[in-house]
Amino acid sequence: MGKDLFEISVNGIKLILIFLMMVQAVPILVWLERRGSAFIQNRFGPNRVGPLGLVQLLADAVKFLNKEDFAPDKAVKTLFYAAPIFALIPATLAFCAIPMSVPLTIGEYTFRIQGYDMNIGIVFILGVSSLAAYTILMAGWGSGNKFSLLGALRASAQIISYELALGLSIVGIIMLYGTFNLTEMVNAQQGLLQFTALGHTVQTSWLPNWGIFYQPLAAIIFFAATFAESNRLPFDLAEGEAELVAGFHVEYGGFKMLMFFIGEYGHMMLASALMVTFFFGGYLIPYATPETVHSWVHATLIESPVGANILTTLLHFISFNIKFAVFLWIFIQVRWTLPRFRYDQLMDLGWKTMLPWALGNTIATAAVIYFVA
Amino acid sequence: MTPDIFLFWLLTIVTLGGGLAVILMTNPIYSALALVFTMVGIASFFITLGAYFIAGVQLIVYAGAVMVLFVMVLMLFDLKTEIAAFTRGLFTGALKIFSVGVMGGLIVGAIMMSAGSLDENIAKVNPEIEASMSPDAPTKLLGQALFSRHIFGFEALGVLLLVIAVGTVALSRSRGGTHAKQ
Amino acid sequence: MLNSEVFLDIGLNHYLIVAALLFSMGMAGVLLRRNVIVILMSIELMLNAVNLTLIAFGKFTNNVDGQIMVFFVMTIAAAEAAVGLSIAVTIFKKFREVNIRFFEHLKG
Amino acid sequence: MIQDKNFIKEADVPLGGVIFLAVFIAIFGYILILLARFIGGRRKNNSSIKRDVYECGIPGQEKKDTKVSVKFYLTAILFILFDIEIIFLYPWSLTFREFISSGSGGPIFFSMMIFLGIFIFGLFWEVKSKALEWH
Repeated sequence: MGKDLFEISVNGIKLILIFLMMVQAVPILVWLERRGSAFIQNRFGPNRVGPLGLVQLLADAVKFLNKEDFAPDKAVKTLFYAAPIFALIPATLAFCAIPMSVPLTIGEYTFRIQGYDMNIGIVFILGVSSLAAYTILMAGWGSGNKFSLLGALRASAQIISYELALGLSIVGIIMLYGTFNLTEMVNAQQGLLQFTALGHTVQTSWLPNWGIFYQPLAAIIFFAATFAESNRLPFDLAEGEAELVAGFHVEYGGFKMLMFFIGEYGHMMLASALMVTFFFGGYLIPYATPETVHSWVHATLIESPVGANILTTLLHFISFNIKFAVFLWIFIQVRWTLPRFRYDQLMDLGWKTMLPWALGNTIATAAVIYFVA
Repeated sequence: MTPDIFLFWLLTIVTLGGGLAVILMTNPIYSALALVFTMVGIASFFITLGAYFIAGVQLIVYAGAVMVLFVMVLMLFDLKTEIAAFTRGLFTGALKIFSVGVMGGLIVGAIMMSAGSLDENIAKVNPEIEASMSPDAPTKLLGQALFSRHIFGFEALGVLLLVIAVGTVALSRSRGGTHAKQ
Repeated sequence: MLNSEVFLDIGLNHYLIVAALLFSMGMAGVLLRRNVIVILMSIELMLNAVNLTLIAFGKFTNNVDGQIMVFFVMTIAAAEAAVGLSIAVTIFKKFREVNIRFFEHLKG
Repeated sequence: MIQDKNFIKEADVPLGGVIFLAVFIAIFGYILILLARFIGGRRKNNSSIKRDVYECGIPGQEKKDTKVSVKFYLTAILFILFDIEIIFLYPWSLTFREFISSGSGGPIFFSMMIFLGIFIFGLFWEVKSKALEWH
């Protein structure tokens, strides 16, 4: 956790900052979603409160705080209150393992712009995000309502089935990079696209060396599976159908409901950050490696070495955030363009199409690596 | 009092507390959630013991899949807090607790007795892992051992999993199924 | 006895004792509880205690076979839980209440 | 300067950070709920109808336990079994390139293809035996 007290405290504050960043990003994402959906449906969306309706979300948060803290009689109190608290934990723990920028060296300390660097990055993220099924089961059972129990069982069955396809698509990525550690993966995506086939290497001049060009099918399966993991449309069967009204969080109101939203958006952010790290070169600037960026900055913009370090880290952080925002927008865009699945279509898609395709992708990658590369 | 020693004692309290809660809770759903807590505690123990991949597998397989099955089954057949959670009869209960205590004492005694028998000259840290620079060295070691010496066991497990899959489907389709034709 | 040396450097014995305590808790659970599903959970607890011992020996003798053994134990434990629970479910359907004494009425 | 390799070795898996973050979020969430309860409005109307189970307005007819289909726990069991088969793929995919470069890639590749063959046969049998039929 760090050599001395100063580094430990910096790491601790960094963890808290990343968690607060995620909690703060939820109102912005909700605002983006409401404006985006309004734009698609040719209406205005929130624009009364403050400029362009930005303060609307703050007003909503305060309104939620003022709501009466209500729990139905039949509710199992401890589970009813434990579920929203537990909703925040898995997404944040997994999000903190994602490298957001080049490590920053100031004096003799080197800080990593990520919560903690795991040498089993992907396996830790998969393990922690598989704990998300418990918050749904606790909420379904805790609210004592027959419909919420049914909604919770359906939602967790859906999350479970798509975790298989998620796990299998990740196998293709591990074979490609040969490591679990996310920082090593991002470093492996530097420079221009080149690969060796049957002995001679092929070098393209304009394609960056991103993962999407090696594993397009794994990217598609991974992206679709993460939609199902975060219960986003078109997979939000849990609260979408007529008779289930709001699925497992039907009995929740006020701030507890907002915490479930934070959990759902946390999973959405985790999914888009993983897409960026696996397939779109993480924090790398497309045609430049961190060393060239550092030397360019050192030569042209700032003389002092510490300043150059900070600026390179900042540039890489901005490039990570641009790609991150693109994927968040795609998540929101898909919600307002695709219709919802029926439940048996949803499960059939998970078990009978995505799982075999992910298996096929694994076998094809292994065959290519074994016979060709 | 370096951090990882404090961590060990914190994990001991969490895991043993969770283990006790699994047994003593009358409501089976609370004992299932306590078992999830214990699984996560044991996964953290694996991390302090340097078996990182196994900790990840424990999180995914046990805490993320097996326990979800337990909680789901308990919720499907909503078992209220049962009155007769523990075996009837004070004497037989005391006898059982006594026998468990004797067994536990014997094991702990055996451990204390054999304290020094493990020869001390084994390197504190695995030399191969220390030598290689890549962060995945411990897992690579595991993978190489698994696929070089234990291939037969690995294939046998594949067949075992197939047998279990076929078995549980057949078992669930027995006359008891709610949708089965009575 | 409680000198600081026992508390400060964590050796193999500490992990073994924790695993032994977990194992005895699992065994007590199996003996004392009447609900079939809680008995299955206690068996899972005992298997996890065995995993902990295997990994502890693996670390302190620098041998990776302990981890492979844990791999196999996990697979068997998960398979056992799956089969055990499907038996418990078929019982629940017949007798509407899951209790250990109904096992005698199973045919075949 | 930017990317020195041995930096990663310092703490392979910072468990302390993970536990600290988990505990912090639990406390943060608990404080949020207490805050909402403290600031939330007083219970003006606390009638039993309001506290009844929500059934789209119709007063709740029957107790909580229902007849729920067997499909849910069957999916969970199949998930465990196929998840373990995926877990075996992880160390294999990690060491696949080392085995090829060290010359003995053949047996590893074909043994995994047998394993995947069993996996596919199991999945095929599940699909054919209508175990996952969500009618």
